[in-house]
Amino acid sequence: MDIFDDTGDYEISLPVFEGPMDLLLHLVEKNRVDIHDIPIHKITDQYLAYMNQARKFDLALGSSFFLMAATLLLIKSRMLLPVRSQDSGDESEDPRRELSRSLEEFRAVKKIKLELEKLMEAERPYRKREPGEVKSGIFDRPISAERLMAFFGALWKKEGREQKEQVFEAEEVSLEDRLKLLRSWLGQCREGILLKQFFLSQHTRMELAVSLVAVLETVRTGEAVLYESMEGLSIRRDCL
Amino acid sequence: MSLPRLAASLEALLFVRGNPLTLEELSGLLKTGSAEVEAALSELEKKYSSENSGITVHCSGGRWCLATKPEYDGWISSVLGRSAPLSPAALETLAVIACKEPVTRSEIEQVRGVSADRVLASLMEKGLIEERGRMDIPGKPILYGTTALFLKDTGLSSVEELKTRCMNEITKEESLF
Amino acid sequence: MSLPRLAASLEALLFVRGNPLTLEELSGLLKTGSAEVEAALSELEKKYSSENSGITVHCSGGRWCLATKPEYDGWISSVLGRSAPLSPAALETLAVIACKEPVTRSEIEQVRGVSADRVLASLMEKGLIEERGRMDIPGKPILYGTTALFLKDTGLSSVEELKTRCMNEITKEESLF
Repeated sequence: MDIFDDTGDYEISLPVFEGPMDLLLHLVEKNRVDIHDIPIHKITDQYLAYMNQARKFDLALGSSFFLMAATLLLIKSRMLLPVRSQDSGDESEDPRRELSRSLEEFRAVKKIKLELEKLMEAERPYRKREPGEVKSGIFDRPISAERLMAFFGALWKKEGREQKEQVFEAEEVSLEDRLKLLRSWLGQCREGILLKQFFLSQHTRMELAVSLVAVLETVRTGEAVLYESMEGLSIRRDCL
Repeated sequence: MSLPRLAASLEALLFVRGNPLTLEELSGLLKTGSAEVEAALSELEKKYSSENSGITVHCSGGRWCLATKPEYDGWISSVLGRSAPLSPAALETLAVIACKEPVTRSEIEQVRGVSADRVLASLMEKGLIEERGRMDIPGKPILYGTTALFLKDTGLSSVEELKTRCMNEITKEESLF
Repeated sequence: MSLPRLAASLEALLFVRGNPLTLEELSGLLKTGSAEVEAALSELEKKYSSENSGITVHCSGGRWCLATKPEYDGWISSVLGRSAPLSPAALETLAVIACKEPVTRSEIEQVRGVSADRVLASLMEKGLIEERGRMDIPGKPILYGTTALFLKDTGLSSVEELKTRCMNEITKEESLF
Protein backbone atom coordinates (compact mmCIF):
# COMPACT_ATOMS: atom_id res chain seq x y z
CA MET A 1 0.00 0.00 0.00
CA ASP A 2 1.99 2.93 -1.22
CA ILE A 3 -0.24 5.43 0.52
CA PHE A 4 1.33 4.35 3.78
CA ASP A 5 4.77 3.50 2.67
CA ASP A 6 6.33 5.18 -0.32
CA THR A 7 9.06 2.60 -0.64
CA GLY A 8 6.53 -0.17 -1.03
CA ASP A 9 8.67 -2.32 1.19
CA TYR A 10 6.46 -4.50 3.33
CA GLU A 11 9.25 -5.09 5.79
CA ILE A 12 8.93 -1.50 6.90
CA SER A 13 6.40 -1.22 9.67
CA LEU A 14 3.08 0.52 9.19
CA PRO A 15 2.65 3.97 10.68
CA VAL A 16 0.85 3.76 14.00
CA PHE A 17 -2.17 5.98 14.51
CA GLU A 18 -3.49 7.17 17.85
CA GLY A 19 -7.05 6.47 16.80
CA PRO A 20 -9.42 6.31 13.84
CA MET A 21 -9.57 10.11 13.56
CA ASP A 22 -5.81 10.22 13.36
CA LEU A 23 -5.82 7.70 10.51
CA LEU A 24 -8.65 9.43 8.70
CA LEU A 25 -6.98 12.83 8.88
CA HIS A 26 -3.79 11.26 7.59
CA LEU A 27 -5.66 9.86 4.57
CA VAL A 28 -7.37 13.17 3.86
CA GLU A 29 -4.06 15.03 3.98
CA LYS A 30 -2.18 12.39 2.01
CA ASN A 31 -4.78 12.54 -0.77
CA ARG A 32 -4.88 16.34 -0.59
CA VAL A 33 -8.65 16.39 -0.65
CA ASP A 34 -11.01 19.02 0.70
CA ILE A 35 -12.17 18.16 4.17
CA HIS A 36 -15.66 19.43 3.23
CA ASP A 37 -15.86 17.32 0.09
CA ILE A 38 -14.31 13.99 1.00
CA PRO A 39 -14.23 11.39 -1.79
CA ILE A 40 -15.83 8.90 0.53
CA HIS A 41 -15.38 5.90 -1.78
CA LYS A 42 -11.63 6.38 -2.09
CA ILE A 43 -11.04 7.23 1.55
CA THR A 44 -13.12 4.30 2.78
CA ASP A 45 -11.18 1.89 0.58
CA GLN A 46 -7.88 3.21 1.86
CA TYR A 47 -9.09 3.12 5.43
CA LEU A 48 -10.10 -0.54 5.08
CA ALA A 49 -6.81 -1.29 3.31
CA TYR A 50 -4.92 0.07 6.28
CA MET A 51 -6.93 -2.13 8.61
CA ASN A 52 -6.10 -5.14 6.47
CA GLN A 53 -2.42 -4.26 6.53
CA ALA A 54 -2.58 -3.79 10.26
CA ARG A 55 -3.94 -7.29 10.66
CA LYS A 56 -1.08 -8.68 8.57
CA PHE A 57 1.42 -6.83 10.75
CA ASP A 58 -0.29 -8.07 13.90
CA LEU A 59 -0.99 -4.51 14.89
CA ALA A 60 -3.67 -4.45 17.54
CA LEU A 61 -6.35 -1.97 16.50
CA GLY A 62 -8.90 -0.90 19.07
CA SER A 63 -12.62 -1.37 18.57
CA SER A 64 -12.84 2.34 17.77
CA PHE A 65 -11.16 1.66 14.41
CA PHE A 66 -13.89 -0.83 13.53
CA LEU A 67 -16.59 1.56 14.62
CA MET A 68 -15.21 4.20 12.27
CA ALA A 69 -15.00 1.66 9.45
CA ALA A 70 -18.68 0.91 9.95
CA THR A 71 -19.49 4.63 9.95
CA LEU A 72 -17.55 5.13 6.71
CA LEU A 73 -19.35 2.22 5.04
CA LEU A 74 -22.68 3.60 6.17
CA ILE A 75 -21.90 7.00 4.71
CA LYS A 76 -20.70 5.39 1.52
CA SER A 77 -23.93 3.39 1.17
CA ARG A 78 -26.01 6.52 1.84
CA MET A 79 -24.09 8.35 -0.89
CA LEU A 80 -25.02 5.58 -3.31
CA LEU A 81 -28.73 6.05 -2.67
CA PRO A 82 -30.49 8.24 -5.24
CA VAL A 83 -31.14 11.70 -3.85
CA ARG A 84 -34.85 12.40 -3.72
CA SER A 85 -35.74 15.52 -5.63
CA GLN A 86 -37.38 17.37 -2.73
CA ASP A 87 -34.21 16.90 -0.68
CA SER A 88 -31.75 17.89 -3.35
CA GLY A 89 -31.63 21.54 -2.35
CA ASP A 90 -30.94 20.77 1.26
CA GLU A 91 -27.19 20.87 1.87
CA SER A 92 -27.53 19.57 5.41
CA GLU A 93 -28.56 16.18 4.08
CA ASP A 94 -25.00 15.41 3.00
CA PRO A 95 -24.16 12.29 5.05
CA ARG A 96 -20.53 13.37 5.15
CA ARG A 97 -21.28 16.58 7.02
CA GLU A 98 -20.86 15.16 10.52
CA LEU A 99 -17.59 13.53 9.51
CA SER A 100 -16.25 16.77 8.02
CA ARG A 101 -17.03 18.64 11.17
CA SER A 102 -15.34 16.02 13.36
CA LEU A 103 -12.30 15.97 11.13
CA GLU A 104 -12.06 19.72 11.19
CA GLU A 105 -12.20 19.75 14.97
CA PHE A 106 -9.62 17.01 15.19
CA ARG A 107 -7.34 18.90 12.84
CA ALA A 108 -7.52 21.96 15.11
CA VAL A 109 -6.71 19.76 18.09
CA LYS A 110 -3.68 18.33 16.30
CA LYS A 111 -2.42 21.82 15.68
CA ILE A 112 -2.79 22.69 19.35
CA LYS A 113 -1.10 19.45 20.26
CA LEU A 114 1.95 20.38 18.19
CA GLU A 115 2.01 23.83 19.73
CA LEU A 116 1.81 22.34 23.22
CA GLU A 117 4.63 19.95 22.47
CA LYS A 118 6.77 22.83 21.23
CA LEU A 119 6.00 24.97 24.28
CA MET A 120 6.67 22.19 26.77
CA GLU A 121 9.89 21.26 25.03
CA ALA A 122 11.06 24.87 25.23
CA GLU A 123 10.11 25.16 28.90
CA ARG A 124 11.51 21.82 30.06
CA PRO A 125 15.20 22.78 30.36
CA TYR A 126 14.34 25.63 32.71
CA ARG A 127 14.07 23.72 35.92
CA LYS A 128 12.09 25.42 38.64
CA ARG A 129 12.48 24.79 42.32
CA GLU A 130 10.88 21.65 43.62
CA PRO A 131 8.51 22.49 46.40
CA GLY A 132 10.27 21.60 49.65
CA GLU A 133 9.89 22.06 53.33
CA VAL A 134 12.42 24.85 53.32
CA LYS A 135 11.12 27.71 51.23
CA SER A 136 13.61 30.14 52.61
CA GLY A 137 15.33 31.05 55.80
CA ILE A 138 12.21 32.81 56.91
CA PHE A 139 9.02 31.73 58.53
CA ASP A 140 6.30 33.33 60.49
CA ARG A 141 6.97 34.61 63.96
CA PRO A 142 5.65 34.19 66.45
CA ILE A 143 4.10 30.75 66.06
CA SER A 144 0.77 31.06 67.72
CA ALA A 145 0.52 28.81 70.73
CA GLU A 146 -3.14 28.24 69.91
CA ARG A 147 -2.30 26.97 66.50
CA LEU A 148 0.24 24.59 67.88
CA MET A 149 -2.24 23.45 70.48
CA ALA A 150 -4.74 22.60 67.79
CA PHE A 151 -2.23 20.14 66.40
CA PHE A 152 -1.29 19.05 69.84
CA GLY A 153 -4.90 18.31 70.67
CA ALA A 154 -5.49 16.54 67.38
CA LEU A 155 -2.48 14.35 68.00
CA TRP A 156 -3.54 13.63 71.52
CA LYS A 157 -6.91 12.46 70.42
CA LYS A 158 -5.42 10.50 67.58
CA GLU A 159 -3.16 8.57 69.87
CA GLY A 160 -6.09 7.83 72.13
CA ARG A 161 -8.18 6.71 69.22
CA GLU A 162 -5.51 4.48 67.83
CA GLN A 163 -5.41 2.60 71.08
CA LYS A 164 -9.15 2.16 70.89
CA GLU A 165 -8.79 0.90 67.35
CA GLN A 166 -6.57 -1.90 68.49
CA VAL A 167 -9.32 -3.12 70.78
CA PHE A 168 -12.39 -2.64 68.63
CA GLU A 169 -10.73 -2.74 65.25
CA ALA A 170 -13.09 -0.02 64.18
CA GLU A 171 -12.11 3.45 63.24
CA GLU A 172 -14.16 6.28 64.57
CA VAL A 173 -13.72 9.58 62.87
CA SER A 174 -16.40 12.09 63.58
CA LEU A 175 -17.37 14.83 61.19
CA GLU A 176 -17.33 17.26 64.07
CA ASP A 177 -13.77 16.32 64.76
CA ARG A 178 -12.68 16.98 61.19
CA LEU A 179 -14.75 20.15 60.99
CA LYS A 180 -13.02 21.42 64.07
CA LEU A 181 -9.65 20.61 62.57
CA LEU A 182 -10.51 22.32 59.31
CA ARG A 183 -11.85 25.36 61.12
CA SER A 184 -8.71 25.66 63.17
CA TRP A 185 -6.69 25.57 59.96
CA LEU A 186 -8.94 28.14 58.36
CA GLY A 187 -8.79 30.31 61.44
CA GLN A 188 -5.04 30.27 61.56
CA CYS A 189 -4.43 30.72 57.86
CA ARG A 190 -6.86 33.42 56.92
CA GLU A 191 -5.28 33.83 53.53
CA GLY A 192 -6.33 30.25 52.83
CA ILE A 193 -4.88 26.77 52.86
CA LEU A 194 -4.10 24.32 50.13
CA LEU A 195 -6.71 21.59 50.13
CA LYS A 196 -4.03 19.09 49.24
CA GLN A 197 -2.06 20.00 52.32
CA PHE A 198 -5.08 19.58 54.53
CA PHE A 199 -5.86 16.19 53.08
CA LEU A 200 -2.25 15.08 53.34
CA SER A 201 -2.40 15.69 57.08
CA GLN A 202 -5.00 12.95 57.38
CA HIS A 203 -3.52 9.58 58.07
CA THR A 204 -6.25 7.04 57.43
CA ARG A 205 -8.76 6.57 54.67
CA MET A 206 -11.62 7.19 57.02
CA GLU A 207 -10.07 10.42 58.26
CA LEU A 208 -9.55 11.50 54.69
CA ALA A 209 -13.11 10.72 53.71
CA VAL A 210 -14.58 12.55 56.67
CA SER A 211 -12.25 15.49 56.04
CA LEU A 212 -13.64 15.79 52.56
CA VAL A 213 -17.15 15.85 53.97
CA ALA A 214 -15.98 18.54 56.39
CA VAL A 215 -14.66 20.64 53.51
CA LEU A 216 -17.90 20.26 51.62
CA GLU A 217 -19.90 21.09 54.74
CA THR A 218 -18.07 24.38 55.30
CA VAL A 219 -18.54 25.27 51.64
CA ARG A 220 -22.21 24.34 51.79
CA THR A 221 -22.91 26.48 54.83
CA GLY A 222 -21.01 29.37 53.26
CA GLU A 223 -18.51 29.38 56.08
CA ALA A 224 -15.66 28.84 53.61
CA VAL A 225 -15.06 29.23 49.90
CA LEU A 226 -12.98 27.19 47.52
CA TYR A 227 -10.73 29.08 45.16
CA GLU A 228 -7.92 28.58 42.72
CA SER A 229 -4.54 29.69 43.99
CA MET A 230 -1.21 29.52 42.20
CA GLU A 231 -0.37 26.27 43.99
CA GLY A 232 -3.70 24.61 43.44
CA LEU A 233 -7.20 24.33 44.78
CA SER A 234 -7.45 26.07 48.13
CA ILE A 235 -10.01 26.89 50.74
CA ARG A 236 -10.38 29.94 52.91
CA ARG A 237 -12.80 31.35 55.39
CA ASP A 238 -15.40 33.50 53.70
CA CYS A 239 -14.81 36.90 55.25
CA LEU A 240 -17.91 38.48 53.74
CA MET B 1 16.38 51.73 46.81
CA SER B 2 19.57 51.50 44.77
CA LEU B 3 19.47 49.29 41.68
CA PRO B 4 21.80 46.56 43.05
CA ARG B 5 19.83 46.49 46.29
CA LEU B 6 16.55 46.31 44.37
CA ALA B 7 17.96 43.50 42.24
CA ALA B 8 19.00 41.61 45.38
CA SER B 9 15.54 42.09 46.89
CA LEU B 10 14.01 40.90 43.65
CA GLU B 11 16.26 37.85 43.71
CA ALA B 12 15.20 37.01 47.27
CA LEU B 13 11.56 37.52 46.34
CA LEU B 14 11.70 35.34 43.22
CA PHE B 15 13.54 32.70 45.21
CA VAL B 16 10.95 32.53 47.96
CA ARG B 17 8.01 32.58 45.56
CA GLY B 18 8.54 29.48 43.47
CA ASN B 19 5.75 30.50 41.10
CA PRO B 20 6.32 32.83 38.17
CA LEU B 21 5.16 36.41 38.68
CA THR B 22 4.11 39.07 36.20
CA LEU B 23 5.82 42.44 35.97
CA GLU B 24 2.76 44.04 37.56
CA GLU B 25 2.79 41.61 40.48
CA LEU B 26 6.51 42.21 41.03
CA SER B 27 6.05 45.93 40.81
CA GLY B 28 3.25 45.73 43.38
CA LEU B 29 5.22 43.55 45.77
CA LEU B 30 8.38 45.62 45.49
CA LYS B 31 6.38 48.84 45.73
CA THR B 32 8.24 50.37 42.83
CA GLY B 33 7.56 51.26 39.21
CA SER B 34 7.63 48.59 36.53
CA ALA B 35 10.48 50.42 34.78
CA GLU B 36 12.62 49.94 37.91
CA VAL B 37 11.58 46.29 38.14
CA GLU B 38 12.57 45.78 34.51
CA ALA B 39 15.93 47.39 35.18
CA ALA B 40 16.42 45.15 38.22
CA LEU B 41 15.45 42.08 36.17
CA SER B 42 18.02 42.86 33.52
CA GLU B 43 20.56 43.57 36.27
CA LEU B 44 19.93 40.07 37.58
CA GLU B 45 20.08 38.63 34.09
CA LYS B 46 23.42 40.32 33.54
CA LYS B 47 24.75 39.05 36.86
CA TYR B 48 23.75 35.47 36.12
CA SER B 49 25.12 35.50 32.60
CA SER B 50 28.45 37.17 33.38
CA GLU B 51 29.20 34.75 36.16
CA ASN B 52 29.63 31.10 36.37
CA SER B 53 26.12 30.66 37.62
CA GLY B 54 23.84 27.64 37.49
CA ILE B 55 20.65 29.64 37.69
CA THR B 56 19.09 32.51 35.77
CA VAL B 57 15.97 34.64 35.56
CA HIS B 58 13.50 33.16 33.13
CA CYS B 59 10.47 34.75 31.53
CA SER B 60 7.72 32.83 29.87
CA GLY B 61 4.11 33.69 29.33
CA GLY B 62 4.88 37.16 30.64
CA ARG B 63 5.84 35.76 34.04
CA TRP B 64 9.23 35.82 35.68
CA CYS B 65 10.86 33.26 37.90
CA LEU B 66 14.25 31.89 38.80
CA ALA B 67 15.18 28.71 36.97
CA THR B 68 18.25 26.66 36.24
CA LYS B 69 20.13 27.53 33.08
CA PRO B 70 19.10 25.33 30.16
CA GLU B 71 22.67 24.18 29.61
CA TYR B 72 22.56 22.44 32.98
CA ASP B 73 19.43 20.54 32.07
CA GLY B 74 21.23 17.51 30.72
CA TRP B 75 23.47 17.30 33.72
CA ILE B 76 20.68 17.80 36.27
CA SER B 77 18.56 15.23 34.46
CA SER B 78 21.38 12.73 34.69
CA VAL B 79 21.75 13.43 38.40
CA LEU B 80 18.15 13.79 39.53
CA GLY B 81 16.43 11.95 36.72
CA ARG B 82 13.97 13.55 34.36
CA SER B 83 10.29 13.14 33.94
CA ALA B 84 9.41 11.34 30.74
CA PRO B 85 7.87 13.58 28.09
CA LEU B 86 4.15 13.16 27.51
CA SER B 87 3.00 10.44 25.15
CA PRO B 88 1.33 11.53 21.88
CA ALA B 89 -2.02 10.32 23.27
CA ALA B 90 -1.55 12.36 26.46
CA LEU B 91 -0.55 15.46 24.51
CA GLU B 92 -3.54 15.10 22.21
CA THR B 93 -5.92 14.69 25.16
CA LEU B 94 -4.37 17.69 26.84
CA ALA B 95 -4.92 19.67 23.65
CA VAL B 96 -8.61 18.71 23.60
CA ILE B 97 -9.03 19.71 27.25
CA ALA B 98 -7.18 23.01 26.78
CA CYS B 99 -9.42 23.69 23.78
CA LYS B 100 -12.79 22.94 25.35
CA GLU B 101 -12.39 23.13 29.11
CA PRO B 102 -14.35 22.40 31.19
CA VAL B 103 -15.04 19.21 29.28
CA THR B 104 -16.38 15.73 30.04
CA ARG B 105 -14.65 12.47 29.27
CA SER B 106 -17.19 11.51 26.65
CA GLU B 107 -16.67 14.81 24.82
CA ILE B 108 -12.93 14.19 24.79
CA GLU B 109 -13.46 10.67 23.51
CA GLN B 110 -15.73 11.93 20.80
CA VAL B 111 -13.09 14.32 19.46
CA ARG B 112 -10.25 11.79 19.57
CA GLY B 113 -12.34 8.78 18.62
CA VAL B 114 -10.72 6.62 21.30
CA SER B 115 -11.19 5.85 24.98
CA ALA B 116 -9.60 8.41 27.28
CA ASP B 117 -9.74 6.55 30.60
CA ARG B 118 -6.10 5.78 31.10
CA VAL B 119 -4.78 8.98 29.61
CA LEU B 120 -6.99 11.06 31.89
CA ALA B 121 -5.75 9.17 34.95
CA SER B 122 -2.15 9.73 33.94
CA LEU B 123 -2.67 13.45 33.26
CA MET B 124 -4.41 13.79 36.63
CA GLU B 125 -1.53 12.05 38.33
CA LYS B 126 0.94 14.41 36.67
CA GLY B 127 -1.10 17.33 37.98
CA LEU B 128 -1.68 18.75 34.49
CA ILE B 129 -5.46 18.44 34.65
CA GLU B 130 -7.98 18.49 37.48
CA GLU B 131 -11.65 17.94 38.12
CA ARG B 132 -13.79 21.02 37.78
CA GLY B 133 -16.99 19.78 39.32
CA ARG B 134 -19.70 17.89 37.47
CA MET B 135 -21.96 18.67 34.57
CA ASP B 136 -25.60 19.09 35.41
CA ILE B 137 -26.94 16.41 33.08
CA PRO B 138 -28.02 12.83 33.82
CA GLY B 139 -25.09 10.79 35.09
CA LYS B 140 -23.44 13.98 36.38
CA PRO B 141 -20.21 13.43 34.43
CA ILE B 142 -16.98 14.89 35.79
CA LEU B 143 -15.72 18.03 34.07
CA TYR B 144 -12.00 18.31 33.41
CA GLY B 145 -9.82 21.38 33.04
CA THR B 146 -6.13 22.30 32.95
CA THR B 147 -4.18 23.33 36.06
CA ALA B 148 -1.75 26.06 37.09
CA LEU B 149 1.02 23.48 36.65
CA PHE B 150 -0.05 23.10 33.03
CA LEU B 151 0.50 26.82 32.50
CA LYS B 152 3.83 26.65 34.31
CA ASP B 153 5.02 23.72 32.20
CA THR B 154 4.00 25.34 28.94
CA GLY B 155 4.99 28.88 29.86
CA LEU B 156 1.54 30.08 28.82
CA SER B 157 -0.11 32.90 30.71
CA SER B 158 -3.57 31.46 30.01
CA VAL B 159 -5.31 28.79 28.00
CA GLU B 160 -6.75 31.54 25.82
CA GLU B 161 -3.23 32.45 24.77
CA LEU B 162 -2.78 28.95 23.37
CA LYS B 163 -5.94 29.26 21.32
CA THR B 164 -4.92 32.67 20.01
CA ARG B 165 -1.50 31.40 19.03
CA CYS B 166 -2.98 28.51 17.09
CA MET B 167 -5.68 30.62 15.48
CA ASN B 168 -3.09 33.09 14.23
CA GLU B 169 -1.13 30.24 12.78
CA ILE B 170 -4.18 28.84 11.01
CA THR B 171 -5.12 32.23 9.58
CA LYS B 172 -1.55 32.77 8.42
CA GLU B 173 -1.55 29.42 6.63
CA GLU B 174 -4.89 29.99 5.02
CA SER B 175 -3.91 33.38 3.70
CA LEU B 176 -1.18 31.63 1.74
CA PHE B 177 -3.74 30.06 -0.54
CA MET C 1 35.22 19.78 36.43
CA SER C 2 36.77 23.15 37.20
CA LEU C 3 35.89 24.71 40.54
CA PRO C 4 33.71 27.53 39.13
CA ARG C 5 31.91 25.03 36.94
CA LEU C 6 31.44 22.66 39.88
CA ALA C 7 30.14 25.56 41.97
CA ALA C 8 27.65 26.47 39.25
CA SER C 9 26.47 22.86 39.00
CA LEU C 10 26.13 22.75 42.76
CA GLU C 11 24.13 25.96 42.64
CA ALA C 12 21.76 24.50 40.04
CA LEU C 13 21.42 21.31 42.06
CA LEU C 14 20.72 23.07 45.37
CA PHE C 15 18.26 25.33 43.58
CA VAL C 16 16.22 22.49 42.08
CA ARG C 17 16.18 20.43 45.25
CA GLY C 18 14.05 22.32 47.73
CA ASN C 19 15.29 20.27 50.64
CA PRO C 20 18.68 20.49 52.33
CA LEU C 21 21.30 17.91 51.42
CA THR C 22 24.21 16.53 53.44
CA LEU C 23 27.78 16.77 52.23
CA GLU C 24 27.74 13.04 51.52
CA GLU C 25 24.57 13.32 49.43
CA LEU C 26 26.02 16.25 47.48
CA SER C 27 29.27 14.42 46.96
CA GLY C 28 27.35 11.39 45.71
CA LEU C 29 25.15 13.40 43.36
CA LEU C 30 28.03 15.47 41.99
CA LYS C 31 30.21 12.35 41.72
CA THR C 32 33.14 14.13 43.29
CA GLY C 33 35.01 14.06 46.60
CA SER C 34 33.62 15.84 49.62
CA ALA C 35 36.71 18.07 49.73
CA GLU C 36 35.81 19.37 46.25
CA VAL C 37 32.18 19.84 47.29
CA GLU C 38 33.30 21.80 50.33
CA ALA C 39 35.51 23.97 48.14
CA ALA C 40 32.58 24.56 45.77
CA LEU C 41 30.30 25.42 48.69
CA SER C 42 32.71 28.03 49.98
CA GLU C 43 33.12 29.32 46.44
CA LEU C 44 29.36 29.83 46.32
CA GLU C 45 29.38 31.39 49.76
CA LYS C 46 32.05 33.83 48.65
CA LYS C 47 30.14 34.70 45.50
CA TYR C 48 26.94 35.38 47.40
CA SER C 49 28.64 37.43 50.09
CA SER C 50 30.84 39.57 47.85
CA GLU C 51 27.95 40.54 45.63
CA ASN C 52 24.72 42.24 46.16
CA SER C 53 22.87 38.99 46.37
CA GLY C 54 19.52 38.19 47.94
CA ILE C 55 20.26 34.52 48.43
CA THR C 56 23.02 32.53 50.05
CA VAL C 57 24.09 28.97 50.90
CA HIS C 58 22.88 27.95 54.27
CA CYS C 59 23.98 25.05 56.46
CA SER C 60 22.24 23.70 59.48
CA GLY C 61 22.15 20.28 61.01
CA GLY C 62 24.87 19.29 58.58
CA ARG C 63 22.60 19.89 55.60
CA TRP C 64 23.08 22.47 52.89
CA CYS C 65 20.54 24.42 50.93
CA LEU C 66 20.01 27.74 49.21
CA ALA C 67 18.08 30.26 51.27
CA THR C 68 17.38 33.96 51.29
CA LYS C 69 19.82 36.04 53.28
CA PRO C 70 18.71 36.64 56.88
CA GLU C 71 18.74 40.40 56.38
CA TYR C 72 15.89 40.03 53.90
CA ASP C 73 13.70 38.08 56.34
CA GLY C 74 11.83 41.03 57.72
CA TRP C 75 11.35 42.60 54.35
CA ILE C 76 10.12 39.41 52.69
CA SER C 77 7.76 38.73 55.57
CA SER C 78 6.31 42.19 55.19
CA VAL C 79 6.01 41.83 51.41
CA LEU C 80 4.66 38.32 51.21
CA GLY C 81 2.82 38.42 54.48
CA ARG C 82 2.09 35.02 55.84
CA SER C 83 3.15 33.27 52.69
CA ALA C 84 5.81 31.18 54.37
CA PRO C 85 4.23 29.83 57.52
CA LEU C 86 5.28 26.51 58.93
CA SER C 87 3.71 23.70 56.99
CA PRO C 88 1.07 21.63 58.78
CA ALA C 89 3.51 18.72 58.75
CA ALA C 90 6.16 20.87 60.43
CA LEU C 91 3.72 22.13 63.04
CA GLU C 92 2.52 18.65 63.82
CA THR C 93 6.08 17.39 64.17
CA LEU C 94 6.89 20.31 66.42
CA ALA C 95 3.90 19.41 68.56
CA VAL C 96 5.10 15.82 68.89
CA ILE C 97 8.59 16.93 69.86
CA ALA C 98 7.30 19.45 72.38
CA CYS C 99 5.09 16.73 73.83
CA LYS C 100 7.66 13.99 74.17
CA GLU C 101 11.07 15.63 74.16
CA PRO C 102 13.74 14.39 74.11
CA VAL C 103 12.50 12.11 71.37
CA THR C 104 13.99 10.04 68.54
CA ARG C 105 13.04 10.28 64.91
CA SER C 106 11.47 6.83 64.90
CA GLU C 107 9.24 7.77 67.86
CA ILE C 108 8.08 10.87 65.99
CA GLU C 109 7.40 8.83 62.89
CA GLN C 110 5.43 6.32 64.92
CA VAL C 111 3.10 9.02 66.22
CA ARG C 112 2.63 10.76 62.90
CA GLY C 113 2.63 7.67 60.73
CA VAL C 114 4.84 9.29 58.09
CA SER C 115 8.54 9.81 57.50
CA ALA C 116 9.92 12.78 59.39
CA ASP C 117 13.22 13.17 57.60
CA ARG C 118 12.52 16.31 55.65
CA VAL C 119 10.42 17.98 58.29
CA LEU C 120 13.10 17.48 60.94
CA ALA C 121 15.72 18.97 58.64
CA SER C 122 13.47 21.93 58.01
CA LEU C 123 12.75 22.49 61.70
CA MET C 124 16.45 22.17 62.47
CA GLU C 125 17.32 24.70 59.85
CA LYS C 126 14.74 27.08 61.22
CA GLY C 127 16.35 26.69 64.62
CA LEU C 128 13.16 25.48 66.29
CA ILE C 129 14.54 22.10 67.32
CA GLU C 130 17.99 20.84 68.18
CA GLU C 131 19.87 17.66 68.83
CA ARG C 132 19.95 16.62 72.46
CA GLY C 133 22.56 13.88 72.33
CA ARG C 134 21.86 10.26 71.52
CA MET C 135 19.78 7.57 73.09
CA ASP C 136 21.71 4.75 74.69
CA ILE C 137 20.16 1.92 72.68
CA PRO C 138 21.48 -0.01 69.66
CA GLY C 139 21.88 2.35 66.72
CA LYS C 140 22.31 5.28 69.09
CA PRO C 141 19.51 7.36 67.56
CA ILE C 142 19.65 11.15 67.81
CA LEU C 143 17.36 12.73 70.38
CA TYR C 144 15.52 15.89 69.40
CA GLY C 145 14.17 18.67 71.56
CA THR C 146 12.81 22.20 71.17
CA THR C 147 15.02 25.27 71.37
CA ALA C 148 14.94 28.59 73.16
CA LEU C 149 13.89 30.12 69.84
CA PHE C 150 10.87 27.84 69.86
CA LEU C 151 9.83 29.22 73.25
CA LYS C 152 10.45 32.74 72.07
CA ASP C 153 8.39 32.24 68.94
CA THR C 154 5.50 30.63 70.73
CA GLY C 155 5.61 33.01 73.67
CA LEU C 156 5.67 30.05 76.05
CA SER C 157 7.77 30.11 79.17
CA SER C 158 8.36 26.38 79.03
CA VAL C 159 7.25 23.31 77.15
CA GLU C 160 5.41 22.20 80.29
CA GLU C 161 3.15 25.20 79.91
CA LEU C 162 2.04 23.97 76.50
CA LYS C 163 1.25 20.56 77.89
CA THR C 164 -0.71 22.01 80.78
CA ARG C 165 -2.70 24.34 78.55
CA CYS C 166 -3.46 21.54 76.17
CA MET C 167 -4.56 19.17 78.90
CA ASN C 168 -6.86 21.82 80.32
CA GLU C 169 -8.42 22.37 76.95
CA ILE C 170 -9.01 18.69 76.34
CA THR C 171 -10.49 18.24 79.79
CA LYS C 172 -12.78 21.22 79.19
CA GLU C 173 -13.99 19.76 75.92
CA GLU C 174 -14.56 16.35 77.34
CA SER C 175 -16.60 17.72 80.21
CA LEU C 176 -19.04 19.09 77.62
CA PHE C 177 -20.17 15.62 76.69
